[in-house]
Order: sequence, then C-alpha cells, then structure tokens
Amino acid sequence: MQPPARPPLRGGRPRALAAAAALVALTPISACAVANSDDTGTTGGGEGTLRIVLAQEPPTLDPCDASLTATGAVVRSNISEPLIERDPTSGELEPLLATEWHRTDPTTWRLDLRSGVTFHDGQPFTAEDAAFSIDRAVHSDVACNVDGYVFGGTELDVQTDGAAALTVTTAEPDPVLPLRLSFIEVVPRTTSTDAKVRTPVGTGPYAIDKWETGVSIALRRNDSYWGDAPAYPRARYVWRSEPSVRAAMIDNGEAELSAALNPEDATEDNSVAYPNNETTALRLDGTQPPLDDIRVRKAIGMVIDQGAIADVLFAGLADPAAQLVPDGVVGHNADLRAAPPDFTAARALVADAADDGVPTGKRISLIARNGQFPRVSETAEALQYQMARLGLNVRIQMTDSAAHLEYQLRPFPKGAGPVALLIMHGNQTGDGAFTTSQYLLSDGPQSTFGTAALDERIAAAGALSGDRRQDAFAAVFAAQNDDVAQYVHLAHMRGLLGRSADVRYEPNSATGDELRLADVRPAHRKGS
Amino acid sequence: MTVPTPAAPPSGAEPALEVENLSVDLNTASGTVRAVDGISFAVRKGVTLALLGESGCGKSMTALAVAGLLDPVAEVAEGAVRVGGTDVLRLGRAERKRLAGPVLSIVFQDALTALNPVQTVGAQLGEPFRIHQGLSRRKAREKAVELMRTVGIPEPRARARSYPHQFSGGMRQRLLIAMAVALGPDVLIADEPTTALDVTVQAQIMQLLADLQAEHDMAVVLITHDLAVVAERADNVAVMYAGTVVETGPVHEVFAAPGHPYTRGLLDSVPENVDRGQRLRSVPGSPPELTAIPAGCVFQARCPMARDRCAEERPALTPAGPSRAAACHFSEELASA
Amino acid sequence: MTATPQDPGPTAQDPGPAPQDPGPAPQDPAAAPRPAPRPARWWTLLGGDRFAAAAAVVLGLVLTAALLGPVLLGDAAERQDLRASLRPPSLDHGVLGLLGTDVLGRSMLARLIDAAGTTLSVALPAVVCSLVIGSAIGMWAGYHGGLRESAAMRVADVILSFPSLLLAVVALYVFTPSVANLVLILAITRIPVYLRTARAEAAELRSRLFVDAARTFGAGSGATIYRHILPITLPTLLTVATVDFSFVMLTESSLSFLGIGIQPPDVSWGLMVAQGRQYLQTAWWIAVLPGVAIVITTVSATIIAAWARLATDPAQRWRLTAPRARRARANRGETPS
Amino acid sequence: MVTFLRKRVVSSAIPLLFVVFGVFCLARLTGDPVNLYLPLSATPEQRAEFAAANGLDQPVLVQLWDYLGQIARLDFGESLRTGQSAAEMVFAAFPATLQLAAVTMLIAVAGAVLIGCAAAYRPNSPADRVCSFLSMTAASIPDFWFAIMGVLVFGVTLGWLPTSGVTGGAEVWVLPIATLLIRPFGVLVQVVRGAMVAALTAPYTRVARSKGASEKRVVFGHALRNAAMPALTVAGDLAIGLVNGAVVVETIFGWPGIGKLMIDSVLQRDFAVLQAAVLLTAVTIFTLNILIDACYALLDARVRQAAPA
Repeated sequence: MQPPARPPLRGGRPRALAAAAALVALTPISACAVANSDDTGTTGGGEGTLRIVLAQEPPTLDPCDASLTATGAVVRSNISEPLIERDPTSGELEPLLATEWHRTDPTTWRLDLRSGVTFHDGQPFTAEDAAFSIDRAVHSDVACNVDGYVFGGTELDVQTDGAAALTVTTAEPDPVLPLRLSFIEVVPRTTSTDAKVRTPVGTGPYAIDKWETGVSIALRRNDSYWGDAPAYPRARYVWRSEPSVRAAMIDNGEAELSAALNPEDATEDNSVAYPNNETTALRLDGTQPPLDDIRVRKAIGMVIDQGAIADVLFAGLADPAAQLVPDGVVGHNADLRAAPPDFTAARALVADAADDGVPTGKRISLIARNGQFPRVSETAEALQYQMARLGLNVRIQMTDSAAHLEYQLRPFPKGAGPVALLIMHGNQTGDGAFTTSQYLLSDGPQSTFGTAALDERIAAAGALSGDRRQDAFAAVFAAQNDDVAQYVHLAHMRGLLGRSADVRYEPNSATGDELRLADVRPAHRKGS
Repeated sequence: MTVPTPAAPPSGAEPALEVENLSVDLNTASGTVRAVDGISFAVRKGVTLALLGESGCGKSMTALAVAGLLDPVAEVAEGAVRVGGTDVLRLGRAERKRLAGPVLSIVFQDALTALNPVQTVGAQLGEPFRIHQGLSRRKAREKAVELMRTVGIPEPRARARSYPHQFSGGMRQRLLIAMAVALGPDVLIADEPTTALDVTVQAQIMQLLADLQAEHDMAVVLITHDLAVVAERADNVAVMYAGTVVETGPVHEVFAAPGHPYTRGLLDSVPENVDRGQRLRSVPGSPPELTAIPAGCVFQARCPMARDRCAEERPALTPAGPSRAAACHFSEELASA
Repeated sequence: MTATPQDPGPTAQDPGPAPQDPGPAPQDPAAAPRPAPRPARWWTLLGGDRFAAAAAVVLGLVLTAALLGPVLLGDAAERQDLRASLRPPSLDHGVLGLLGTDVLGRSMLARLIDAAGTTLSVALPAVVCSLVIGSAIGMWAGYHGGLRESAAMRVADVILSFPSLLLAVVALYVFTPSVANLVLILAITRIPVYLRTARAEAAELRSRLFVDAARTFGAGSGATIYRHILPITLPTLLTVATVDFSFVMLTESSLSFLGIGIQPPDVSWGLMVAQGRQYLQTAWWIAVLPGVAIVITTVSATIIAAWARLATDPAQRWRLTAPRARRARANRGETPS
Repeated sequence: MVTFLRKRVVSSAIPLLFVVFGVFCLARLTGDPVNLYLPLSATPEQRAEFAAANGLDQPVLVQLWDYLGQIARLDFGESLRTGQSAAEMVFAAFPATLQLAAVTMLIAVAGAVLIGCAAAYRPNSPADRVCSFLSMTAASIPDFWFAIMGVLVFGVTLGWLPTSGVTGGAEVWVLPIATLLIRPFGVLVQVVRGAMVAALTAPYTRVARSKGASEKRVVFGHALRNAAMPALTVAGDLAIGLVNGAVVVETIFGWPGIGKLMIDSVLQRDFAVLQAAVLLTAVTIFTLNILIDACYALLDARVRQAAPA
C-alpha cells in the first residue's frame, strides 16, 4: 500500500544489513531469549494490566484501517475516536468528538466539535484535525480501507468553520452521512498522508506504548483523556490463531478477554455469547445452469435444515435466518422466518426443473473459506449432503481468504461453473442500504445477478428515511426470497467473547469490531 | 610336507591355554541349540594348534567364546577356559578385559571390516598401549609406528596417519596382526587370518605369524578350513565337526593316518592326495542343522562306514596313542585300513 | 593344495554367529554350493517375532479396510444425522455407532475405514513416487560423480528450500484441489531425501572394486546401477521410505491443520485429526481415534520394515532370534528334528 | 577444506537464483492480492490504482526483472500488509525460529544419541523394545495434536506452564520445544539405534573389545563415530525441516517466527515478504547443507578424500 512515490522507507537497506549482521552475531549465543521478547513477567501483564488475546496480529494500526477486524479491535474507541458513534444496541447515533450535527441543506451537514480535547502528543483537537481526518480517509493516497467501505464513490467536500465546527458537503443528498462519518477515526493533522502510520496518535483513552512486531501491542492509559478515565492503567494485546489456545489462556489466567472462541471450548466461566450481527448464507450464482432456474434455487432453500445447523453445528449460538440482516438493522423483516425443511416439495421442484430440461446433474461448486466461522467445513459438508439428497451434484471447495474473495467480488472468475458460495455478511452500519446495494443489486459488487424490479425497489428505499425506509427495505428482503432467491439464508450468528471472571464487560453487537477497553472493569474481587 | 616339530618349551608342563568341555548355546527363534558341544583342547607356549573344520562347524564360535567376544545371542553353557591356569570364564568383566591384549589376543579375518574405517591406523594400533599401559596419545603413536615397522609396513611414520581403506588387503592383515601382538600376548588366536588374501600374500602373512610366534613365544590357535595351511604351519590339529571335536593329535600323525572318517574325507578331497587322473572326491552331503543333530554320532549321515551302533551311541573322544584321540567307534578299523 | 569345496569364498563375511545361524531359513550364502535344505519360510520367522507378527496383522487389517471398506460400507461414511451428533463410543447404536459419531452424526467407524483408503492413496503413491524418482536420480548422480552429482545435489537443495506449504497453496487454490495434486506435492518435497541418501550410497559403492570390474567388462551405467548399486542401496532406501510413510501422513495432517490438505468431503486420518482437534475437550474420540490409527499404522510399518530388513539380510537374520533368549535349553542332540 | 567451502558457496549461487525465480512465479500463481487489501466495495479504478502503485499490473517477467534488480541492491521491497520493509520483517522473525530449531536439534541429537546407544547396546532386549516402540510412536504423533494436548494438560489442567506466548523465562520454551522435538527425536532415536546396532556388531567393534577396550570406549570411541554418519544425514534433513516447517508450532503458540510469517504472507499474498522469507530460509538451508557436508568430511576420511560434490 505504497504511494506512487516509490521509495518511501529510505532506511530499509542499511537496517536490513544491520539486522543481518546482528543476526549472525547473536544466533549462537542468544539461545535463551526470543527475539522481541520483553521481560514483563511470565504472563506479560503485571498488576493493573488488561490482557486481550486476538485471533491475529493487526496488519496495521492506522486508524483509517479500523474497519479491518484486528485493527479495529485495538484502535477503535481505544486509541482514536470518531466524531460520532453509533450505539450498537439502540442503533442511535451518539455524540463523541462532535457534540451536535444537523443538516443545513439537502447536501450539507454541519457538525459542532467538542472542545478541550487533546491528542496523545499534547496537541489540541480542532476542526482542522477533523477535516484532515475525513480528507485523509477519503482522498489521500493511503488507500484507506474505510474509504471504499463506507463511502464508495461518494464525493465529499469538507470545510472548517472556526476551530470548533465543520461543514461537509456531498454531491448528492445523503441522509445517512453522519452514520458514514461514524466510521472515520480522528487523527491529528500532522499524520502522514503518504503512508500508513505504525503507531498512530489519537484522542482515545489509551495510547500506544510499544508494538513488538509478532509478539504484542502494549497500550497505556491516556491520563489527559477528556472523558472518564478507564479502570486499567495498561493494556496488552497478544494474538493466537488457535481458538482452543485462546480459551486455554482465559482458563489459565493469562488473559482477561479473548476474541472469538469456539463453542467446544466455551464454558460459563471463560466466555459470554453475544449477537455479532453476522449472517451466514449460501449465495447461488443465478447466471449458470442449473442454478439459473429459480425452482432449483428455491428447492435448495427448502431442503436445507437451518434449525438443525443452528442447533448442532453452531451449538445453539445462532438463530435460523430468512434474510441477510439481523434484528436491529434498518430493513429487518420480522415476518420472514426460516421454514422447516420440506424434502418432498423440494424434490418435486427439482424434478420439475429437470423435466423442463434444466441440467440438474451438472456439478455445482460449494465454496467456503477456511476459518470463516467455527465449523465452517462441517457446515459445508452438511449443506453438500442435504443438497445432494435433491439429486444435485455438489462438490465442496474450501479456499483461503484471497481465493474466496475472487468468487465473492465482481468480476467473478470465468469458467468456474455454477457456484454456491458460503458467505458471512456483517452489517456494521445498522442500515439495510449497505446490504442491499452490495448483495442484492443486479450489478452489486457481491451479487451475481438480480432483477430490474428489485433494483428499482432498492433505489427507491435508499432515498427514504424513518419508518418508510424500514418498511421499504423489509419489502426488498421479502422480494429477494420470493422472486429472486439468490440467497439461501442459514443463520444469524452469535459470537463468543472469551471473558475471565476477573473482569466485568458486557459485549454487544459491535464488540467484534471494536473492543472498548474503557468499558472493561475489574470484577469485585480484584483481578490477580 | 614339512612339519615343524612341536618343541616343548621349558615351562611346557603348564599349557598357556586350556579349554575343557566348552559348550556354547545359541538362542534362536525355534529354541536354544548347542553350537559348540563339549570341546576340549590345550596349547602350550610356542606351539600352534589348528582348529580345522568346515564353515559352520563352530570353530569361530569357539574362538569367540575363548576370547570372551560372543554376541549376545550366544552364551557359554558350561566348561572352562584356562589361560595361564586361570579360568577366564569365572572372571569378572573388568578382569577379563585386563587380560585381553597383554595375555590373550585374537586376529580376525577380513581386515577391511575389522579395522575401524574412521580412525587412522596409527590410532588403532596405539590403542592397546593407551588402554593397558596408559600411554599418552603421542607415545602410543610412537609405539604404533614401531609396530608397523615390525610387521613390515613401509614408511610407517607417514602411513600411521592413513586410514584403513588406503592399504592393500595384505597390509591391512599385517596391521591387524600387529595390533594383536602389540602387547606380546601369551596366547594368540588367529581366526582365518588369510582367508581373504591371495596365495602369495597368504604365505607372507603366515610367515609373519610364525616369526612373531617365535619372537614372543606365543601359543597360537590357528582357526582355518585350509588343510594346506594346517599342514605347513600347525603343530597340533583339532578337527571339528558340527560343534564337536572329532579328532585331535599332532598334525603329521593325524594327516598321515586319520583316525576319523571325516578327517579322512577332508584329506581325500585335497588334489595332492589324489592320484593323477582320479576324480576329486569331496565329503558327500552337508553337516546337520544344529537344530537337528542326531542322537548318535554327529557324522553318521555322511559317513561311509556308518553302522547301526552309530545311530544309537555317540562315540566319545577316546585316546588312541600318547597324543592322539578320535571320536569314532571304528577309528582303529580306519587306521588299519 | 587349495581350500575344500565347501569352504567360504574370499568374500565371506563376519565369522561370528551369523553364518552359523541355525535358524530354519536357508543358511548363509557362503555355504551356497550346498543345496538349500528347506524353502524360505518367512512366515515362520514372522511368527517367531511376536511384534512383527502383530504389526503384520495390523497392516493387513488397514489394507483390507482400505480396499474393501468402500464395498462393505456403502454410503455409511457419508450418511449424516445431525440428531446423532457427537455420540460417544458405545454399544447402543449398532456396529456403526461402536466408535461414536462426529459432529455431523456420521459413524466414526465408517469414516475411519473410509479414511484409511484416502490416507493410503495419498501416502503410498507419494512415498513410492519420491522413492523411485529420488533414488534413480541419486544413484545416477552418485555413480557418475562430478558435475552431474553437483547438479543433482543442488536441485535437491532447491527443492528443500521451497516451503511445501507454498506448493500446497498453489496446488489447492490455483489448480483443482485433488488427491493427485496433494500426492504430487508431497512427492516433490520428499524427493531430496531419497536423492541424497541414494547419492551417498552410490558414491561410496562407486569406488568399490566390483563396480569397477563391472565397468571394465563394458556394462552400461544403467545396467551397473541396476545390478550392482541398487541391490545394496535398496535396504537403506526402503528403511527411509518407511520412516517417510509416517512423515507423509503427518505432513498431510499438518496441511489439513493449516486448511490446505485433503478437502472435504474426502476424508483422511490426517484431516480427521485436524478437524477433531477443536473437540479435544468435549469429544475426544474424534481426534484421538484417527490419531491412534496413524500411530499404529506407522509403527506397524516401521516394525515390519525393520523386521524385513533383518530377515532379508543373512548377516543380520540371527538378530530376530534374540527375544526368545532364555528358553529351556535343549539337551545335546535331542532337539526334535 | 577451504577450497571445498569456496566451491560449495560458489556453486550455490545459481540454485539460489532458481529459488528466487521459482518463489516469484509460484507466488504470483496464487492469485491477485488486490482484493485482499482493498475494501470489498472498492471501485475497479481503485483496484487498478492499487495494482499500479504496487507494480502488480506489469507482466510477471517485467516484475521479476525489477525484483532481481532490487535484490541486487539488497532491497527486498515492502510488505503489502504492514508497509514495513520485507527484509526487516524477515530478519526480525528469523532469530525466533532459528533459536527454537537450534535448541530443539541440540536436545534431539543429544537425547537420541544417549537413548539410541543405550537401546542398541542390548538389541531386542525389553528396554530396547520399549525405546523403539516409544520412539516410533513419538515420530508418528501429529504435532498440532500434541501441542494442543500439551496446552490443555500442562497449561490448563495442571497449570504448570504458560499456554503460549514468548514472554517469560524458560517455561515458555517448554511446550513449543516439546512439540517441535517429538518427531525429530523419535526419528533420530531410531536412526541412531539402527546405526549403533550395526556398528556394535561390526568386526571392528569386536576387535576393539579384543584389545581390552572398556565398553565406554567401544561404544563412544569406536561405534558411535561410525554411526554418526547416517545420524548426521537424518539430523540434517530434520533440521532443514525445522527451519522450514515450524509453522504449526509458531501458529499455535504465537511464536513470532519465520514459519508463521511465511504462512501469513502466503495467505495474505504478501509477495515481498514471502520472497524475502523463502530466500532467507533457502540461504540458511544451503549453509546448513554445506556445514553438514563439512561435518561428513571431518568425520570420515573416505569422504574427505573423494572429490567433494
């Protein structure tokens, strides 16, 4: 992710040489100290340190990449903060670094900013910083992940209005601009616009103390924080990709909080379940026979036993789904419920299609990603087995993220044949527009096909607000099930947060993306 | 055929090596079998005794039993091995090791595998001095060079730094002999010392052994299957068959008038003992499996003279004259034939 | 005078108990002129070694399962029943429920049998391919030496330097994932092992006399390698191959752990262990049973390989007899025939 | 010896180029990193821009040529994932793996020599049978299974050891090394045992005994040196496997080594890091091979005198 100016890190070569020399010199004698290890005691914590174990090391800590799961868990609301935040439970927007916002005309929003806030490096937070942060995320060369994620191609113009106010102008009217802005983390205007920063500065309750590559990230409390001081003076992140090891670390008192545990390892003492807003579904490629026949697609939907999959494979940590968004997201249709499987009817549909010359025996690739969610390969096997009972020829293909993305995103790979892609969609924004534009539009980036009728409904719904917006998107989801059937929904998932008995913390639907350390308190008996 | 006269040395009353009723058992998949069955012989200093027999008759196993080098699957079942009057079988391991080299030594066949391929010959030849005399590496090396000169290795100082594979077969056998006689043992067992060598080299090696025997006044047990070597180099002979000694005596007497049909058969198979134009005879058949040793005479299956008695009763090794003995019911009949 | 006809030739080996081995199998080749008294009865030897016999039975069962499993099982290994998820091993649910069920309610017993076939169809071809290719190149390189040897060795270095997981990712995500691709990768990554072993042995043999002799008689290099180098190198290579057999199974399992091994719905023991690891605390049988299957199969293969190596090597065969060491001693001459 | 080393170092240059070439091409076969690094909703223009910025739009041969030029200047590029210098990341991760592998091999070799010799001294005795059986079992246990069992038993149930991580004293080394050790140890015990059985029954051993050499001298002075050759070959292969394959251990225990870095960069299509990591391990493996061959020559005169390969 380099800017076009090619050599951005001009110290690379001498450092590499020095490292090589050091390596040669050290290897034989340093057999008792791992490189990068520090000496902060056996569990690496110490009194007053909150220890969190993630599933993987964050690739960067740049706040503009905070929509990456591992990065967000560390950065969001801990190191840097957005102007506005969305309450994950109520779905309402709450003030943070902006105290107030309103629409001054259809394309312009004005935000009043909080005063008396300083960055970790002592600089005061001003409107210039806020404008800079938006500009950096959307316009700079840093290739910010958040840019495409929430702004797509939206044109923005940001102006400061004194030190404590900001106006944002969009080319088209944008009713959910404040929601979009809630994804932008504020950084000081001195932050690089050429490259991502490794140790970002923010206004959050914690500041980065030390990032030992491959080993840990240590945070310390920001004592000049504008809000309530967090309970723990220090925090330390480590990462283990094996869920059982993460669970073992909670059990063994080596960590207080852990990302995603597996149901098998979870006990009441070491974990707590929470709805993580993720929904699993099977996306059927409606452009390829036999999946181009709606009877075949609907038959698949009828034969899949969502209830059993949710109960057995997801260990009850899921609810059968009938749409892509869970309750709490604008557009969720409470009337859509997963029906129990109906093998006979499904079989009849497929037979019908076969009679009409649909090549139902053609091989369908069922593609899933390793590590997508716990027991993903078992889930794929269950789906394959259930689809095979219909007489469909289904072959499982497990992939890694990169290969899965090839199938997930337009342009789709050529010559792949009919594909049933196991997807997991998490709508972090709380609004059905994000889901529908991605997954349901005929030319949506993650949609294989659609209908003109549905496209129109989606466009119309996007311009509405309030209850009408809710009803319109709910109708869109119902229409997908009745008229399009691109998706066979599996379940609304719940995550498992590893939590030791030493801390108090209630996860919410945003916990997977942002883990607010300031909300973590020691349990009544003081943590050891 | 010249036979050296067994010159009894002054201390001759006491044999240097005396083996009495030695039996060795082998543990096999199908049970324990007796590979060496109650054999006895004695050698005095300066005298060479040949243990003669086909391969598999137990002669090498006898040598290993005497030297205390049996593999774990074999064990001495009974008997005594007296070296200078002491029964070494009753000695502890450490005491026995103290004798190995200065008192009792052994030369193996196939010198290529008997020499350690990854050590210089100098180090290997010096080892006995380091073990038994506690010499330093350097002094042991000096001794090794001296030994190499004694056994006729040219340029010994330079070649002491060489490895076994850099020597010819004859030279390697010389090295092995040098190693065995390094500490001037009283008893030297030579196990087929010339088998792997060509004829001219064989003669040189045998001569070297004879010279060293004279020099150190050693008792030599020469294990061989080669009648010619026995005839030329040994004073006494013990003929072995299927784990037993079937005949003993001075070489010239035994060869002149064998007292056992097996000895007779062996001698008849040698070309020089056969008239021109006559077919070479060999002993028909093969020795019995050790698991299937018959109840009576061990040789009965191949014996031209076998009778009913042979199947029932095993002949004991009975004296026939002052220095001879044979294990045949009909040895007198054979001698008179 | 020359040696008697029955005597060992000049290349006779170790005079220890080996050639005198009275085991029921044919005697040592030194006694070759003798007609072999009995045909080779390897099963007797096998029966004599309880460990080897048990190992042979285990391997036989695994092979039978792999070959006949699909026929006998029908779709039992695929049949899912989410209501029967994670049943522990018990006698309550018929034969198929004997070893419990996995999370999808499939019979563990049926899956283990089904997986035996896949596991072997990955491990065996991978081992055989790498063995054949690696040994051929290695012996060729070692026999010729020089530039060809250097080139082959550097090729081996290059292969060794490639992370096998990169190859696995390429094969899985670029080409269609299949057992054949996995075999190919495992075979390629294991070639250097055989290449290096075969080269070392061939280079050593190259210098030995008999190869020189074969060469001067005008034999082509291929023929010489086949006739003179291969037979001597083979035992070592086969031993390496047996050790590799377990390595290949474990690598396949590790690749499954990283998500790049055998892909469901195909199932191998390695994949079962990898998938079952998450149930170690709640449903031990899912990961432990296939793990045990891997362990006992590879241990059996190793035992059989060690046994076969001894049994086919006359100089070593007597070792097979050791465990029966202290049997009741047979009396002299009374061992049943 | 010096000529030998010089020759070997020089003759390793071309194979190393092959490694670079091979990894470069194989890596690009695994697909395009662009999707991974841009948000799902990025526009085609954004994707094209990203590809151009990272040189991924060029034909592979052009990319390779550029890369070779970079390497010649000792510039290994930057990580797509972290933006750090690839060389820096690789050099930071490598010592952790090297230390782990070195300690493991030391223990494996020392332990295998002791146990292998003891087992071979009385072949087929009950003790030997037990040793052989345990070592064979050890060599066939899946490492990740062993690792997770170790974490559950020693970390959680007994609480004797930390479950994972690198911070702390000697105790953090126990489980990773035990996991890494189990297979090499099992294999080496068998190899040493086999070689020692052969060496202890070789005629030269009998000769050494006939000189009155003590059993210690026979075993360690005569037999072991002969048995060292096959053991060294296998130990070398195992060590190479460790340098190249500590992935599982590093993944489970969060050990910041090169194996983990490599699998991550494969899965993340982080080509610069992958290439640098493979190149560094290749150099290490080549060096290791040269050292092993040098050891052969030191151990055995026959090798020394034959023309070195």
